[in-house]
Amino acid sequence: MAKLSLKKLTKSYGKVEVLHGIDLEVDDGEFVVFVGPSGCGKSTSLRMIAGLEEITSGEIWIGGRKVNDLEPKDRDIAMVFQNYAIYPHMSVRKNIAFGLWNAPLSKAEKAARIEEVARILDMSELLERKPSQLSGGQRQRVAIGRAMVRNPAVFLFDEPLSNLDAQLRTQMRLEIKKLHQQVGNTIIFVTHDQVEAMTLADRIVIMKDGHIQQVGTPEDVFHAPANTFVAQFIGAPSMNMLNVTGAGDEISLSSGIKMQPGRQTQTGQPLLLGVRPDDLSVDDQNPIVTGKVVVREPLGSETLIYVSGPQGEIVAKVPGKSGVKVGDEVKLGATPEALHFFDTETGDALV
Amino acid sequence: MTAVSDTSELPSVKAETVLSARSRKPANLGQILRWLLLFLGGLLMIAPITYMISTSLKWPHEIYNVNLIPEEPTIENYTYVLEDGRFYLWFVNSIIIAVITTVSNLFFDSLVGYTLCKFRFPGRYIVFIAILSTLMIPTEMLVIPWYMMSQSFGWLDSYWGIMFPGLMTAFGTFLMKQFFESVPDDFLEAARIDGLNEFQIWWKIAMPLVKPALAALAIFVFLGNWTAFLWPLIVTNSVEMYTVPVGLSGFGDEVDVAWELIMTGAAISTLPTLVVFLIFQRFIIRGVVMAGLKG
Amino acid sequence: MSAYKRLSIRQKQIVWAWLFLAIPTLFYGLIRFYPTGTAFVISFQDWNLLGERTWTGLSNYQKLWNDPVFWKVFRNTFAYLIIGTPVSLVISFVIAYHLDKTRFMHGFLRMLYFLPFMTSAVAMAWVWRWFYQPVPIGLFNNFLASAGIPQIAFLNSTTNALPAVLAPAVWAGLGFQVIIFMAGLRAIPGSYYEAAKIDGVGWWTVLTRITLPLLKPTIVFIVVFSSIGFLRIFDHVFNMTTNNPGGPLNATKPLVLMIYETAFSSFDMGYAAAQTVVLFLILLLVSLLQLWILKGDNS
Amino acid sequence: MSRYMKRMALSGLTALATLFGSSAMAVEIEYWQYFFDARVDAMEQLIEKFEEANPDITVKMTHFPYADYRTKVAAAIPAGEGPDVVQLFYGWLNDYIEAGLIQPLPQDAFDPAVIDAEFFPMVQAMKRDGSYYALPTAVRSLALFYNTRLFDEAGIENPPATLDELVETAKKLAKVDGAGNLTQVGITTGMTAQDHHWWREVLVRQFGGDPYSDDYKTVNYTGDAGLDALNFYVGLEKDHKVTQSGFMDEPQAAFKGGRAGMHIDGSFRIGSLNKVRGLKWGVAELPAGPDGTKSNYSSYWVNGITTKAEGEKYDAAVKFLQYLTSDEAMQLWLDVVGELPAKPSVGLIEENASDPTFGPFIKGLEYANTTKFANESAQRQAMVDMVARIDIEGQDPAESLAAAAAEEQKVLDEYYKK
Repeated sequence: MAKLSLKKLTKSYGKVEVLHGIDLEVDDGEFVVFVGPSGCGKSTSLRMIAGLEEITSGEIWIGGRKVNDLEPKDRDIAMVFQNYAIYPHMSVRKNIAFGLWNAPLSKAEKAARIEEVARILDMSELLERKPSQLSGGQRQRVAIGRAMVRNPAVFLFDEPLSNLDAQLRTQMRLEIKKLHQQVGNTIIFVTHDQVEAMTLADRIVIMKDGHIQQVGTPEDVFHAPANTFVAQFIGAPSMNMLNVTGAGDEISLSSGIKMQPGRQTQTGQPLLLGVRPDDLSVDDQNPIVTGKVVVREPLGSETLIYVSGPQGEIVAKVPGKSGVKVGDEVKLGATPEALHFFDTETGDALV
Repeated sequence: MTAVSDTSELPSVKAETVLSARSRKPANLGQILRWLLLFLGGLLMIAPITYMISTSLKWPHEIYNVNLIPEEPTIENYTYVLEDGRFYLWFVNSIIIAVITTVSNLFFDSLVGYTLCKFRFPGRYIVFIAILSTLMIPTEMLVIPWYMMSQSFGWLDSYWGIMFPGLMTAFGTFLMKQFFESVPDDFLEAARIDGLNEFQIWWKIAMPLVKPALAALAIFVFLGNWTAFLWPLIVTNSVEMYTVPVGLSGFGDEVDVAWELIMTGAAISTLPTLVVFLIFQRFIIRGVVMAGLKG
Repeated sequence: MSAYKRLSIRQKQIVWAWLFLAIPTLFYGLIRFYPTGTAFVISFQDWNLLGERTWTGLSNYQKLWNDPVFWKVFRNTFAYLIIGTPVSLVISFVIAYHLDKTRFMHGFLRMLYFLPFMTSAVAMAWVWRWFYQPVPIGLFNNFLASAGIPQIAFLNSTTNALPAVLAPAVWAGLGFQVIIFMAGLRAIPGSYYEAAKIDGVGWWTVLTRITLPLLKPTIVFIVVFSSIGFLRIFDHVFNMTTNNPGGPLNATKPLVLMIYETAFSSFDMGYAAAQTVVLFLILLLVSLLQLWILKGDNS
Repeated sequence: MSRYMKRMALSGLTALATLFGSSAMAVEIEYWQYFFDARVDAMEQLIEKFEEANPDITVKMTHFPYADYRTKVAAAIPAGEGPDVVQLFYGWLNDYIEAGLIQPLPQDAFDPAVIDAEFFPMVQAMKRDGSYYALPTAVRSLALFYNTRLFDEAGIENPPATLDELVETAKKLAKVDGAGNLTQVGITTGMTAQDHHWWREVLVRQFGGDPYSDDYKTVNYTGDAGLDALNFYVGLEKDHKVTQSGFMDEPQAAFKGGRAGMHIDGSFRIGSLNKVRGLKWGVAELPAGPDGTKSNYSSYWVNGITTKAEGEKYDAAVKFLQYLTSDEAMQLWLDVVGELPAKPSVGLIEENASDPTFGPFIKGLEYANTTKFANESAQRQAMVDMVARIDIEGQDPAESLAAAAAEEQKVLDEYYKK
């Protein structure tokens, strides 16, 4: 178990730089999730940590060792692939045993390790099967088992749940989390699914276009997004964004409404006001948005309403029993703490 | 194939699905007709082979008669060919040569095909085109340089001399390259992380995944070497080193060819290839199925 | 070893790649390219195989250009390609398509179709030659004669001989193509067919809109290799026409047979080498063209 | 087990003996010929006798399938492999001399004057600049084979003696079915077999011509004689309808199958005809021409000493070749292989000349000619194409003849220009 640090890590394919200097410190035993849209560089970073991709510049340190030029097998890591990469011609036992290829263990010790891992993953009875006789979830478990048996300093997961159906995904997510709590290794987990990121991570690394946008706990990135990208990427439905203009301790919305955000703004400064659908309440005393409900999506305990007004369309999450109907005029407001302000130009959050 | 007992646990085994998806309804008239036509077609396909066997059972004076059943069937030709002690030697020579060449091709063609498919290195495209271009030169043009080479290295009239030109083929390399395309890189990377070196990755992971293609290649190479004629003829000096086709050509001379003996020899020498085919054919079908299942 | 450890991932890949290629490179260099290079050199020389080689510049190529036999042979070679490839493609597909839908004694039927691929070309050429003879020994003409139809001169004809010689070549190669096609057919996921069944489309539409497009890689593979095969056709032609190699008035002579005769009957190695170079260029051109099409297919 | 096994065991023993025995001092020379049971048998007997007489010399024979014997020799020689004494077809001699592969036979052992006098005259084709380069043990000639059963059926008493009789006899022998398809031919034809020799050296001469002039460097059959000969030949099929080119694939197959009354072929056919059960046949001299001219064609395989043989091997090779061209060897070759002795003194002894089978061939040798080929297969092809153009494309014989002559002349020019 060890710390992992990335220092000014870059990656270029020919003349095209796709990763622009990533700096990150991961603590021992931490569960870090890389999240971002496809092409953001998260998988590339992971593969560079694994040693499958060459490092263009920068350094990677695992457990106090610079591993830039080490073979994957010498980096003290294990990896779980998106499509599991379970060898179809070998039994589950052999697949798991492959994780111990280079381990300086006796046959008996290896066998014991395999049994142990199978027990933890609850698949002792599957050991003699071939992968083609396993369900998707079981295959996933084998892939994890193969990684676990190595007992590495760092676990690397490359979108391991994306091939599973929704129900199984939730279930496996839980299992991975439990597993982490049980074994306590450092985990780097790559996904494009923000829910997965939120539910699993100790810390989330949000990436876009080869840059880290923000690093923080799920609460941090949800409640204090560093910029509009993070704000909109994390949370579902996405954060509503409104164009506003600053005027001292007051701002004016395009709808003409004026309100006090509880902070100072420069007069005439164009700003983006972000507010999460969850933070909006109907019939607020100090509405920031008014409009007609055009679409209603009941989710059971909550209902999403899409409100169209002079400021455009925004979405709000209201209690399931609120009784708002399509066509209703609603006034939506939020507490000042729930409002986020961003620079229109840079998209950075204004603190 | 052993049946999978617990079919409820088979959500995504596509190959099986494909096979069982094909109609397994009770036969209707159309299917019976289809079967009959295919059977007739098959009989037409083997008609020349039937005549080969028929001729091998005829006396020389009868071989030009059209009748399929010999008037006086005889196994004299078989006795003659098989009693000729040399035939066994040729047979053994041919088997040794075909087997070793096949193994060599399976090894090297896949190694090169794999390298060309899965590695990125300077010169890769040139190597591929260069190897492919060797398909373009007919053997007839190469035998003289080969002979001179064999002579200066002392390979004449030896197994090695007969085998060396066929130890690797561009056809096999290309075939294997195509099949390795369908092996996902993840498998190889997983093995890399597990600590296998590149050779082990190829041998332990990639090769088993293309087993069926290897079977197809095996049949192909075996057949090719079993029937090779020109080079074995040129490179051998002694009757004891002949292969079956070279030996059989001795049944013809300046003015005459003993066709009934050629037919007999051909009939006998088809047997090993038939065995090889029967052993490997099921892998071919299965193999390409797996390869075709790529993403 | 430590030097190796200092290499980057990419450099290690290069090291491994060339390590794997080391023996094959040596092999191809020595056993294929060196003789090929020799052939190119000899094409500019005069050599009767037994005596000295003398430089003659381009005269072998000039001779080739002015040789009516060469142009006849050139046309024949392309005739084999242009007739043989599509015919064998269509027949083998039809057989494979129906064989694929047949379960009863499937393995046996498949073997019937594959058997010709395994039998000696020399023996089979004789049987076919014999089938083609006129009355009283020719099987085909006996049928015709008993039906009161005039005989057909199959081999002793300048027009019929080429297709007659091509037929056994197609016949012998059919089994291999059928197997490849069946493998390709098996690889098409059944769900496509199920979807089509639900949509209620006819078999023709299924064939042309689903089966054939999805079979494209298989078809391309077969086309590439059967083209090379037909451009290099030799065994069947040679054995079918041993007493008059290349048929009456060169009606069936392909380029490889001309090369063989020039080299080993006339011992004009320089001229044979020039023909080889031409064949090489044709084959390379055709193959690269097809590979190019294959590539365009993938993107 | 079989005689081959014995033969192999024997050769293995001999090899061992050579390795360990006192005969390690012996000179070993290598001999190559093409593989044919009777030839190999005969040669083995000759070698055995030779080695008996010359205990200090061993001869190692290697043989290859006929189909590619020439290719094989051609591949081996440039690489410096090969025999000390080699058997080659007489038509290849020029190539071998030009390439410096064989050396002239020493005049003291093979006096040209003696050979001129003792051998059949056509052997002189092996002489260059006053020296012989190779000599045959045996020679072959053509004759007319006829099926005695079919002759009896058709009520024919004697084989035809002239070309006119040939046509008449053939007419009686030919049979057609209801549809007019030939089911039995009077005489076989096929330029691809022996007919090109018959046409060139026999028919052209019999119609008053000379196929070549200038020591076979110039084609000379374009005149009337050539045209008459050609018209006669194609007339057999076109006018008289007594034959069909390529009937039953190959002429000898038709004759062996009992579906041909007559067949012109070489003496080398005797052996294989003897093996056909139930076939009764006779041999006659080739029919004479319109003016009674007799002619025949002779070919032969010769043995030469390669340039590889030097020193004691050369001496041994000379001795071996002397033995191969001795009277004893010739008679043995005739008995075992059925090929005719190359010397009249052996061949024309009463016993051989009156032999019902060998007789007509041996008599033919007296007036036989030998074509000096520059490129046998190319020159044969010219003949084959000449007839094919008339048969298949309906070309006028005169035109086809001219085209064939031009084609063949090109082959000759190309060869002799060097």
